[in-house]
Amino acid sequence: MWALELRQVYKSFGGLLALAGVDLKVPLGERRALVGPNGAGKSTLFRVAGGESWPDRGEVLLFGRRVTGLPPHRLAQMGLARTFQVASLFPEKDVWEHVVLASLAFHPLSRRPLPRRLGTLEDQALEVLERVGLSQRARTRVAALSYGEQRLVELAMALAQKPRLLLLDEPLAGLAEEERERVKGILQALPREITVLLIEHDLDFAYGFADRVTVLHQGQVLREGLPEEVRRDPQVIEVYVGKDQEADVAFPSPSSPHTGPALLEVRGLRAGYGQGEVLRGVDLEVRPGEAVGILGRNGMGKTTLLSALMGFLPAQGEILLEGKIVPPGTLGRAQAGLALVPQGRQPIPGLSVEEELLLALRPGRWTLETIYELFPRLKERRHAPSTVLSGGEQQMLAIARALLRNPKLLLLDEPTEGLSPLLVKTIQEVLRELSRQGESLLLAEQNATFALGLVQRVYIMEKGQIVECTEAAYLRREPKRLRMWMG
Amino acid sequence: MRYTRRRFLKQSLAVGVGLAMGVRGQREALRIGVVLPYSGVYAQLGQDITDGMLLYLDEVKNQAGGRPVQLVREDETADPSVALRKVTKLVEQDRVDLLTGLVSTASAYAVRDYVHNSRNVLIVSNAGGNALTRERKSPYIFRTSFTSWQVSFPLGRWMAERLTKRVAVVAADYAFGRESVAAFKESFLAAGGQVVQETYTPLGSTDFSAALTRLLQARPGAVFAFLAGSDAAIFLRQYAQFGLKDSIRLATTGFTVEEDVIRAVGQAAEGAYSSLHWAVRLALPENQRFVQAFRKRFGRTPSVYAMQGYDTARVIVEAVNALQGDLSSKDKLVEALEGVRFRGPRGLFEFDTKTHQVIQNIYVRQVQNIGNELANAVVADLGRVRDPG
Amino acid sequence: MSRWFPWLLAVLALAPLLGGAYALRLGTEVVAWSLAATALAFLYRTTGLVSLGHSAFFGGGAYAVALLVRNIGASAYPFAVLSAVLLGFAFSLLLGFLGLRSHGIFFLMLTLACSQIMYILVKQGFSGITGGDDGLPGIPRPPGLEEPWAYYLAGLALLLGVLLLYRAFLASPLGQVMDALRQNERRTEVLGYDVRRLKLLASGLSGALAALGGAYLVGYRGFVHPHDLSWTTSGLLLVMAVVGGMRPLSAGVVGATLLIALEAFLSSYTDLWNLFLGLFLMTAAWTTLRSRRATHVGA
Amino acid sequence: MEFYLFVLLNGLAYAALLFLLAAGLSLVYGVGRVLHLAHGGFFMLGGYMGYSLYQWAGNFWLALALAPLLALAVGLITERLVRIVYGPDRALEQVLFTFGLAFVISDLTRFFWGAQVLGVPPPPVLNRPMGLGPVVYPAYPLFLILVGTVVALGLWALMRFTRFGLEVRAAAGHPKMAEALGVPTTQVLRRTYLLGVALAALGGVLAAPRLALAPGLDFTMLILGLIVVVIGGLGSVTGALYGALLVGLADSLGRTFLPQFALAVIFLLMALVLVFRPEGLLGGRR
Repeated sequence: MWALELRQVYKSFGGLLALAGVDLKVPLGERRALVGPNGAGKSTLFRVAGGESWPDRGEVLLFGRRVTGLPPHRLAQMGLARTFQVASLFPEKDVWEHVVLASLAFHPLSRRPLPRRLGTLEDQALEVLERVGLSQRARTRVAALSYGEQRLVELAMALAQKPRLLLLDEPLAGLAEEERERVKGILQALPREITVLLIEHDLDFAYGFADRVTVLHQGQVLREGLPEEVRRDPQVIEVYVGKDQEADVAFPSPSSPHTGPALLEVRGLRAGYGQGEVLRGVDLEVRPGEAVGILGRNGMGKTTLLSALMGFLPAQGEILLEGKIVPPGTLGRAQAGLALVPQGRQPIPGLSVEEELLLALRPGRWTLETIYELFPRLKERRHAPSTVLSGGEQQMLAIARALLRNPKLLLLDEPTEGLSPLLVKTIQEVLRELSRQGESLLLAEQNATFALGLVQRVYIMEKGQIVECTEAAYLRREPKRLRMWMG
Repeated sequence: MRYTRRRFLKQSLAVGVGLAMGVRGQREALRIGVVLPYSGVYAQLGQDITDGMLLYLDEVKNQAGGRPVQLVREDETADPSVALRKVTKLVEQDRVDLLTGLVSTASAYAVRDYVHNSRNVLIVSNAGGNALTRERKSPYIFRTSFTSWQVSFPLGRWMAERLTKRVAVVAADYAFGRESVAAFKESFLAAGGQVVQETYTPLGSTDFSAALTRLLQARPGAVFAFLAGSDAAIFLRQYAQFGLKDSIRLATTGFTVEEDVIRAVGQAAEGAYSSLHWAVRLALPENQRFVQAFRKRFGRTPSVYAMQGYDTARVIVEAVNALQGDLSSKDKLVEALEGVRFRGPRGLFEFDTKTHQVIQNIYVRQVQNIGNELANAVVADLGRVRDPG
Repeated sequence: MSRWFPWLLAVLALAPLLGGAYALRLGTEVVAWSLAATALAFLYRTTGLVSLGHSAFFGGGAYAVALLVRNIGASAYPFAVLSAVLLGFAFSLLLGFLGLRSHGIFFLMLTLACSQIMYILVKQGFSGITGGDDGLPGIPRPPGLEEPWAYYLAGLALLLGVLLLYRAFLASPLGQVMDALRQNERRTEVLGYDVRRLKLLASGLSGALAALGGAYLVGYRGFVHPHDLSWTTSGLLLVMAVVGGMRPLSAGVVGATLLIALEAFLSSYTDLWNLFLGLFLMTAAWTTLRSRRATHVGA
Repeated sequence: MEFYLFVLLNGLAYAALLFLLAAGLSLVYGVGRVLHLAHGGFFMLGGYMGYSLYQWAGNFWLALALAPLLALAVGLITERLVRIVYGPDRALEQVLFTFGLAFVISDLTRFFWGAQVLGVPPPPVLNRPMGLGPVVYPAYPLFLILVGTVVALGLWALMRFTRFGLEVRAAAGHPKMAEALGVPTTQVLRRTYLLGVALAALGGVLAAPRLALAPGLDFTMLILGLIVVVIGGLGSVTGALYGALLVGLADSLGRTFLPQFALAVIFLLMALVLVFRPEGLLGGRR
């Protein structure tokens, strides 16, 4: 009997097909890891398995019973518990109340309208908090916790539900080193009766923890098997890290060593969501005409860094563009010459392709014509609403409209996310062309090979800090060194 | 607006005078509690009635039975429960000697029980619901305005005899409207008339084209309409726009084509017949004097509501004069009020001792262009009308 | 703030007893409106839903009691009040069911629509039964509570009881769950709570409490009028709850006292009292924003 | 047969007025997530200003042109006030603030123009019934339908083909990304607010000859405006247009066949739409 079974599940949002016929069977008591690059459909699969969104086609079975279309609380009653990638908690409640709420769900007391000391439940809650190491924070309001501590509350709530099937959505992301070790310990110590389905980008832990591993790519199961086999499978590596390009392709030798005053200088940048501190003092710089890469595994703060640069979230620290302090808001920075190609492409609902381009257009080198030459596909699709474009087309649109800003510095956040290898190739050629024409680029990317074929200098990011700054050429020569960081 | 500030000053002056008199050991001021709508949809009626009262009080130098008169004003608002609360405040906190006012019938019904049980004298200066004179009358409640029956009943017979036997009815769907239509039909059908179509429109409608379209279909000899305030203005204007003004004669009660509505719609009201207990051009000496005095004092033509305020003040002053200002006994005050009889702007004014409702003449008027000014000219006097009670 | 607050309430509550009939009447009206405003605040506190249609239950409860008592007689008061509360519960449950999928401004407009349909039906639909827009006068006082001060004290006790029950409910497990529901509906459902059933329960209780307020209102006033069902009554109830802060236990009571006192005081001194009421609402919104920004907690 | 033509024309004339009122209401919500409950006040203000201009100039067309500009001046002041409540998840404060502002405008209007019922006669050329084939129908409502269509097309073109329209739709669609592409969203919100105020005032002036100007008109129109935008879907001009047409026709049908319950018909329509489409006809598409 399977704990969780997905049969030919399809799910699409607007133009994007997130799940394209997924089959998944997780036997009782098994620990299954679900891995794959960003945008592969992992979170969508979790939402479908958890009953939060219903599949367009296909069936979901929980402990052998058909549950497609049932509301989430019915699934929870059958023993399913889950944590969320972005902590989803009750801002006005204390930590211990969260855990009590979790264990109260199926307790007869939950329907009691008169006050009652929940003695036993409270003790159990404190015990669970002890396990996750939050006992001293039990009486504090959850809004005052750090980002990592909030993720621990998520885990504590899931454990308190005494689940038979546990869905863990990146439990280690955003945790401090010491917290990561504690969570790893807890997960390892979970009783074997609990079936676990885990999404985690820390592949070392994922492969170590799981009995079997399923690799998801572009909404389909690419490979499934024992961790060791899957890890060495060349197909998986290529999807993750990019094909090991031999040194055959002549890399564009940088035209001239980039000297002179820095275009962009960042000193001691700290930022995060709410109390949680994701960026812990980042220093970097980009010289005019240079293409710089920021590499690092997922969840290390690459997107937070670019969002902070663009002013999407409050941040402390100094950001200088051409020696001048950038204005605080997003609008000011956009006018000062920063342009962002955001993660997930973010098309603007209600506008057509050409309208988005016209909206962004600022006088300068790039004009509508030159953009259409660079992206002929966009010219064909220019009257289509931007939200119904395919993933690749939306990516081109995001780059095109950023270029039409004629920015001083182009920020790109994981432009290859969820794209087919062929599309990744075309995007790389386009970006190389831009770099050759002297555009300054700051590229945050998980696909190291893609980035290395493009940038001159590389920063490696690990848990919200820059840990390494080297020449891209050096990393190209030393794939071992690269893998050490990228895992 | 000028009036508010001036009236406010005027008001405080009256209080000042009243207090001053009080201080010098003279008789204590006669305090009259006035509950009228000073905000919301009926604010204009409240103001007209108050101006009418102030005009008469000026004429008697603010004296009644040797005592200075003091008006204590409260806002009735559109909510009957607020009206009841204000009446309680006036009686228990401001210790007024008697009450007057009330524009909306619902508010009158709301305060009726309290006023009756606490034996306070109330002189209603507008609310026209029939019940206040019939099943829910009270010895302590008088009315100087009208009952919906009084205004509409005589018109029915007159229309059947003089205009047409085939009539279509359009009325606002609220108690006042329905009572007026019932009274109209009572006499109209009795005189051999036939009602070919009845349409009730919600109070506060902003568009009558549908009702007018149905009228075009029914092809009546004439239309009897009962609407008030902004509904009347919209209806008349659309009645003209639909070309009905020239093809089908319109008859209403006076409220639908009062001077303020004529000012708002102008030509659209021309030719409309209406029945009411007063008209601006009523050729009575008392009326001419009243209209001139009001125009001089307030710079605008008085409305029927202003006339009702004027008469109400006179009723109070004459009753208090009859008692030489001694209001200690409620029953004596009721008797004095029953005895009030005078020739006012509307003609002979007297109370029906059984129902404490005014007995008055009802006139048929028509909006005519006299000396390039549109106004209601009297075309017939339907004689003394007494509410059956 | 909370230490001396109960004492202030006690003084305020007993003041009308010394103030004579008008103050008593004002106080009784404050109690009735407080009950209904607390009901509206309760719905927000437990589900996050904001209603612009609570006049349907407030006025509906008043009409139910009025019709029953007028026809059966004053002795039927207990039965009338009980059935009013049950009707309030049932109608609000139905409205809650209809609005299960809607949120924010759309739920607000759904409640407005339902209450206005009821308003028009009472005003014009069944004027034979409901007295149309003249209202229903002549409603006797409940036996034993004819004296204004007795009626006011009974109301005060009722209000106090309701607030204590509300406080106990908030401290109860079920109350905690519903408070969580307001803060994060999705998370509450994923934890295993049937969110739909909780929202229906909250709607029902809120409707019942508002109907109770209506029943208490009509008991002393002696008449009921379609204005009690109009959208302006719903608007006033909502403004009372919001001015009271929506979330705290005393939101309804504070809001009702402030608004009724303001309206009673202002309208005796100026015709433009709505202008000052409007300015008061604007400043109230501005200060709540400023205080919220000061204590804004991330997350 | 022409009876149904009348019902249709009455409905369309009413829809034209509702559209002018609702367009601004919907756009301001779309761009700034602000529910402007004082919008009915500007409709009434436009009517009263039209009345005074007509009294002063004696010419309806002049009044029609100038009133929206006058209302715009008032709009500049109130926009500065409403700016306090701009921003996300402030629904309660917005309701309180704009509801208060509506009271202030309503009383100030009564203070300056008094409480009488005021009217503006339709311009002479339109003040007579028109022959429509075999049938006679008043000219003014036809003029209203014409103006309504012209304004609807104008707004559609403004949204589709101008820079301003593009920025409005971008700010409504994805405010954060729009700002990253250089769209000054607060500026856009200000201009949308003023456009909404001018449209509402224009609606008020056009309505004056058809309806009567009296205290209470603002809140009556506010309720109708909210119904239109909620039925049509908040946030876009097309939403306001669909809503206005639906409510206008439903109202006309209601008045013809169920005269007493015309308003109830509209509320029933809105309740049904909200039960089956909780985000209005056009759904959440802002």
